[in-house]
Amino acid sequence: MHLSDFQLFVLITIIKIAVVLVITLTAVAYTVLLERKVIGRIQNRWGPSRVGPFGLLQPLADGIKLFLKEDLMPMSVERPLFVAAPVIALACALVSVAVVPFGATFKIQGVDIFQVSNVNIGLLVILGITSIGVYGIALSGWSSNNKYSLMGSLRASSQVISYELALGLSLVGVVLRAGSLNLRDIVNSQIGHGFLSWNFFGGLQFVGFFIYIMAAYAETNRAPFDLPEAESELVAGYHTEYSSMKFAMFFMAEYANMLTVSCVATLLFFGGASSPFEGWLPAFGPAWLQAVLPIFWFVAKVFAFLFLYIWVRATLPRFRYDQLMSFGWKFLLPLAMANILATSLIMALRS
Amino acid sequence: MSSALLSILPEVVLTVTGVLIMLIDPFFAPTASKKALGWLAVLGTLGAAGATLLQLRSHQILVTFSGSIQMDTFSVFFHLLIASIVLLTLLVSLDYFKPGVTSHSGEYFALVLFGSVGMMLMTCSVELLMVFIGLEISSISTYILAGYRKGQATASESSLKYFLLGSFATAFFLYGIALAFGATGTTSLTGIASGLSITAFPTMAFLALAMMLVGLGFKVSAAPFHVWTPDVYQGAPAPVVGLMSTAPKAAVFAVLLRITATTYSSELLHARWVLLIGIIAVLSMTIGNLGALLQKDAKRMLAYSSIAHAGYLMVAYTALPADSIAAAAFYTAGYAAMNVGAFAVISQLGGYDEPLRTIDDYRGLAQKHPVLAAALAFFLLSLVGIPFTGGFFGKFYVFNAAIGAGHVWLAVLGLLNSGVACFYYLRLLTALYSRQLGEEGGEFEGSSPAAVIAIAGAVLATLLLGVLPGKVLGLAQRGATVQVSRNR
Amino acid sequence: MVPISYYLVLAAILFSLGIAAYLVKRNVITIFISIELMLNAVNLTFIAFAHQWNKLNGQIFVFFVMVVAAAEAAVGLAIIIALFRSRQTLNVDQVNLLKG
Amino acid sequence: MNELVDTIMHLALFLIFGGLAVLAALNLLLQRHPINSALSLVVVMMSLAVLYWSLGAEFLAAAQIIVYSGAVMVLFVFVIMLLNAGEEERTKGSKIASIAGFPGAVAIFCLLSFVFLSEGHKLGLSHLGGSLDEATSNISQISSLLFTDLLLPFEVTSILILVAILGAVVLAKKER
Amino acid sequence: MTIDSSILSLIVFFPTVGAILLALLPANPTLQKWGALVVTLLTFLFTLHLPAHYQYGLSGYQFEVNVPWIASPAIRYHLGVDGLSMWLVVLSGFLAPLGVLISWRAIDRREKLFYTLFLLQQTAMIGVFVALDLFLYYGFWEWSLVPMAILIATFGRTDKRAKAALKYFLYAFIPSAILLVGMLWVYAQTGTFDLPMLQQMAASHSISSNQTALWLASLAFLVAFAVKVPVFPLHGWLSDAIFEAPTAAVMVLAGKLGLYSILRFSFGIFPEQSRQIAPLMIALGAIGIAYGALVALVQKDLKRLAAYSTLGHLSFITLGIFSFTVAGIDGGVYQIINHGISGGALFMLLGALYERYGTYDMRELGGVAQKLPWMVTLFVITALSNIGLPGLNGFVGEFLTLSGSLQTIYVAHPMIWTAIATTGVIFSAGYMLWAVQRIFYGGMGRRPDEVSGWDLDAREQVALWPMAVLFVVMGVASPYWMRAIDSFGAGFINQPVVLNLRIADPHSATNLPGIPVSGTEGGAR
Repeated sequence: MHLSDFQLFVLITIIKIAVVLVITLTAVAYTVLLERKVIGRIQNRWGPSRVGPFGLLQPLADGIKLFLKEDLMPMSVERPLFVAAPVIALACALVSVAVVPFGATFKIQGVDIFQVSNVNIGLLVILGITSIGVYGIALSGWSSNNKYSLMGSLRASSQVISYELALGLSLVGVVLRAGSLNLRDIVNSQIGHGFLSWNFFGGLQFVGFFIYIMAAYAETNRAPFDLPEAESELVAGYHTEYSSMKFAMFFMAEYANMLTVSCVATLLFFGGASSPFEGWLPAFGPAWLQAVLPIFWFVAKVFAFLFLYIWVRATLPRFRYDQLMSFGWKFLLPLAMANILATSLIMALRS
Repeated sequence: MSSALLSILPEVVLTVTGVLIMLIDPFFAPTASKKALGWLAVLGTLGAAGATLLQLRSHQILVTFSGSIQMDTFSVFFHLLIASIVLLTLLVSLDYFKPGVTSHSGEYFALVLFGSVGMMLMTCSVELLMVFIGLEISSISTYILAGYRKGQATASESSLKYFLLGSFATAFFLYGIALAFGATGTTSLTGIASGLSITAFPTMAFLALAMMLVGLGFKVSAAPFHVWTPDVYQGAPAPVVGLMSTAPKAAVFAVLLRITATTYSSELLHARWVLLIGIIAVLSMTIGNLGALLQKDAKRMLAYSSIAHAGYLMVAYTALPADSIAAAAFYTAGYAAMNVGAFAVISQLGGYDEPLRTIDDYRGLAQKHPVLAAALAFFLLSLVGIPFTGGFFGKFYVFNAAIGAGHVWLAVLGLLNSGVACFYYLRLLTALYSRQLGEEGGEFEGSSPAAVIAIAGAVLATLLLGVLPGKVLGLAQRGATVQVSRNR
Repeated sequence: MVPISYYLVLAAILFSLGIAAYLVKRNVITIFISIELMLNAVNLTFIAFAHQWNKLNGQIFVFFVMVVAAAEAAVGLAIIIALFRSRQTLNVDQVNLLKG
Repeated sequence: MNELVDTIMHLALFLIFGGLAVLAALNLLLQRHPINSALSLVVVMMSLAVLYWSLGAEFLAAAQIIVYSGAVMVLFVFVIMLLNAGEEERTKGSKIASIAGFPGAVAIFCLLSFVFLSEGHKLGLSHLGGSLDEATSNISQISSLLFTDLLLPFEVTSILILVAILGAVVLAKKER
Repeated sequence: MTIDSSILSLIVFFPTVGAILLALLPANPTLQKWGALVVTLLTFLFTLHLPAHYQYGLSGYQFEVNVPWIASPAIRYHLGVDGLSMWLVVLSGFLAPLGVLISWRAIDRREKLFYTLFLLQQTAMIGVFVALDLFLYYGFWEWSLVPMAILIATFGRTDKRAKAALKYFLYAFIPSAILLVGMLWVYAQTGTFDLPMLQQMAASHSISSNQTALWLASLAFLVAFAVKVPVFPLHGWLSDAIFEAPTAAVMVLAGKLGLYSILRFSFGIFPEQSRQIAPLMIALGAIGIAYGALVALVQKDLKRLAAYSTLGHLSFITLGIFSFTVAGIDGGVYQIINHGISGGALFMLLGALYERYGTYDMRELGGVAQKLPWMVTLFVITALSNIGLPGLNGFVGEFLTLSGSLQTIYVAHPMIWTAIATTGVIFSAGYMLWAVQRIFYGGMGRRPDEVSGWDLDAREQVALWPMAVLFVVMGVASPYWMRAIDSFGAGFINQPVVLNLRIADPHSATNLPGIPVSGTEGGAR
């Protein structure tokens, strides 16, 4: 059977989507396990260890449990929105993975294999989708018709909106250096002298990185910025009324977002799928190894960031709400602007 | 000085002052008297006026910022006008806020300055993008200023109505720009002017102009787009009404003049445009005056009067090119002087809480405040169009231009209208000089010296524009020649 | 290959729906929302024309419209909040203290 | 062959997302709860973003999503939640408004589409702008235009934003 | 700058300067009164310069000032007087101090406002008479309304004063708006507002070739003036305004301005159209005379009676000037001055009566002749002057007017209209004398019973006797005034005018275009 270019393209793309989706969901599930394990160790306990070897099957058990639980629907909720909210949240969290290049450029039949879609405004797509994700949070709280949920979602949305600014601005330095919004181009701009040409080191974007990482933690409503679900104040925040699969979707969305954040951090500041010794060590091994090795580096970096996430959660206390807001507006935002200014000045001087 | 800087020097001065005010503001206690900031704003405005004079002295036409700004006599004329209006408004509002009670009085001055930056930019832009941004700056700041007395139940309502209808108008204006862009492939007014005569889409071009007219008509409260005016003027603080009934309108009229100038290249388009404007002018005059006849609230009445005046002004647009521009520009100036003055007096008589509402409340005020009443009477007479006032000469000049272009019917309708108009102005005037006193006496806090200066300035301006209009007229006519020669 | 005029008509539909909503709706927030719809329709028109003329000016105009819309939204919603604080209603028919 | 695919895809995109936009706009009109109207508008905006992209304005498509649906509309939803706005009541005013509103809107629609369709043949065809993969981007062109020719509007916009911030603070802050 | 070229500016603006000074002075009643008196007297003195240095026998304008004011539209500051306006200026100057004197006691509060407005009004009025630029003229014309309206609104007698003021203003203002259209149209055609230039153009028929437009423009002018006169049936504002207005204001309220404007501008710019409309105006004049007299006959209120008598007089003048004969126009102009003095004196006396008894109602008055001998003397003289008794001023004017109207060629049967007018004169004698009888003789009225009046005091004597003397002097020595007036009238009638009239009388039509120039008829010469 002979496939036309277009048909081939559609086919490969569908396969890519399926594979990436499965991998992401699995990764999400195991991030949960990782978190429980790491926090357990940090708190001097074991963490889940009963299901499967080293508790490795725990995510499966959790999934089955959540799936089989009764799906409660409180009486006074706004039904359509109540149902739509977790879907929006999860969908937005998963879609952004689509533009992430998780390997080196490797084409089969003219189609890039290690990236679902190479969009020329990839970074903007990620930002856009992240900003859409707020709806999931906002609507869940509002449609629950519960004051704690509402408070949680109000907090979450204002937090997300506020930190989105700092987040976006922190990336401008990187974009300035790369001169493109295409993620692949950004990664390629950090290749040459191993890890020294990564934006974090060579690009002097460490300030940008720190702003990014802090803003991103707030964006994902993770500790120390997990005010929206501050259980001591708001029960469980915006997903108080959710149960079963709907709750699971929020849960997955949160971890998928963590994953995205880590991917973006890797791509923008740490050279993406490039090895830290790129340009210093000659390419070695067969072609398949050359194709797969970058994926290894990518996964390793992402893993490091996920670990950082968990580490931070286990060690840092929660902010107060007004502290959170003033931190974002009065510290991160000006700092991000200063970073842009400094970066552009340096670039202007260099050229 | 670089020509680019020179061409936007007044705006720069105002912006810098505004930012400065915002920077200094936090050093005051929230409810402290922010009079010092007010004086700073006054200084800034004077600086802007000085910068404008500098522009005038350079005697040249500067096109800067890749053709988006055009500094010429026309823009300088409106710059000066806006600066004067803002100056008077600032002086009137210096003592308007009660220290210790009202907060955010520092931001008020900054907003006024920023708003005037927008207005000024509108008058010197020949790029619709710039015009749009200027329009929005001025609109947004006036939306805010309209709702400034948060304690009053009517303030937010006034602000809301202004906002909703203003944004609605913006959408139309934008659609007009989009269609103009579609018809000519450019958003620069000079480009549109040359494109309109050769466009392949004549209907679309006309529709574009009509849509822009709708949008701008809203902003200048021309009928039938006037519905917001009475409510907004009634609820907004009096000094702000003085500002927003003149300065943004002046700016919009300037834009409208530049848009009118684009139609000169096409005979057919110009004829249609004139017809459209003529209809709107007649509607505005009639609806404004008839509406005003029915009002009991003084500010509301003046709101309808401003609709009518927008109508008179639009009559000018139907005249021959050079005449129409000069006449409209001059009328704007005359109208600004008297209207700002009238609202300055009203704000002085009423103070922050404005207890004087209905016309009956104004009864016998001439006995208590003879000078203020005389000033108000003078402004009212100017609004009526009694000779030797700016209002009269403006009207005279406008109708002269219209008749010069052969639109005698417009002049007849317009002047009959002004005859009807004198009825309601005189109602307020006779109330002022009535022997009985109104019931709502209103505690009079004593007029502030700054406001008295402002009122005196407005009286002087109104008088000078009526008696010795030569200088202003000359400027307006020079501005007109610039426009006509560039767009032919 | 879709004729540009299709896009323009689509924009016209959206614009008219915006006008209809503006006139019919009674909740101030919804009225404001319909203004945003109108602005979006205008943006589509701009972009369609920008495509037609192959000029970027139209696209840049849209960019500025977006910025302005954002600023307008901030102010507009602040006004609405201020209104709600003083009047406890969002229905335009009940916002009627000002009349002659 | 490729051109045909292109045409079909483009038409399909236009029909799907244009239709979606119209349906959502209709929904905006017919829904009575403000939050539903707001969400309908979000759908409109996102469909329009796709159409922008199909017209070669991918930067604006992204900006549309980030600025409009991601920030502006979130603000709307936020305020609706904050004020706990309920469904709107049918009042006398709304009846009068619908009598005046619908014909007015229809009239404007007829006028506009008449003009577009009658002069439409002089307008060209649109080509699917952003191609499917690794397209050249016009962002650099946009930005160079923005920072050279249109620098002044760009800078002046900051005043606009400043005014908006000032206004929001002044109006929304509670009076002590 | 010689005195002759600046005297008119001085006369016009001196009262304004006075008004400003008064406004700045403290609101002390005595100070204000004396200040106003001094200003008006000085103004009067200045006006006397005009007849003293007028060069009689010359047609055209004298004491001219003509400097550019505004470049575009071409507006000039152009003042000047001729035989017509010179005496009107003097008359205005003469009446003003009398007005101040008569208000001495009648205005007992807010004197500052009163005298300030009064002086402003004087500027406006004199300005109307001397302005030779249409724009300038229009300015003064409109301004004359404002102080008057405020005077009526503030110092009116009853609660309806505001309404009367409004009525007065609207009546005058709306036609003025149309007048402005007419003026602007004329400007659009000719490019000038300068009256002498326009007159020349009118003479050479170069204003416009569009007859319809010319007609409409002339109507615009005429209607505005006719309302101000007022000509029957446009007199709706008159009786209310006179009824409410304080005496000093009433004295200058009606007549002069409108009639002068007709003579100067309607006749000057639209000579043909004015002649074409003459039949209508003559008819209206005649009807107005009869109507005024008849309505006056049934009035109970003295002020209303005087108001309708005023209407009668003014209609008389209208009749005269629209006859377009030298006698008619001379008589009309003379009658304008007469009316200013006689009518003024009548209103002053009525005002003095009101001060004493607080009413204008004839039924409440009566039999005060013994108490007020000086008053009755002056009243009778004034009444006789108003009636037009031979030997007094009124007779000269009425005689000339009637002889002019008899000769007119613009109506088919001038006899009929003259007859109607004459009946009016007879009726006016009737109501005047009847009023005298009812006020001063007969049984004691209710008010005089309650209030003890007092006779004219020195101030009032000073104010009234000059007038009484003038009645006689102007009746006997009319040529002194006529010299100047005739130079205007003759110069005016001598204009070559081409008429394409459709006049009912075919015999008159054959006389056209030459207009018979009347030589020396008029007994008072």
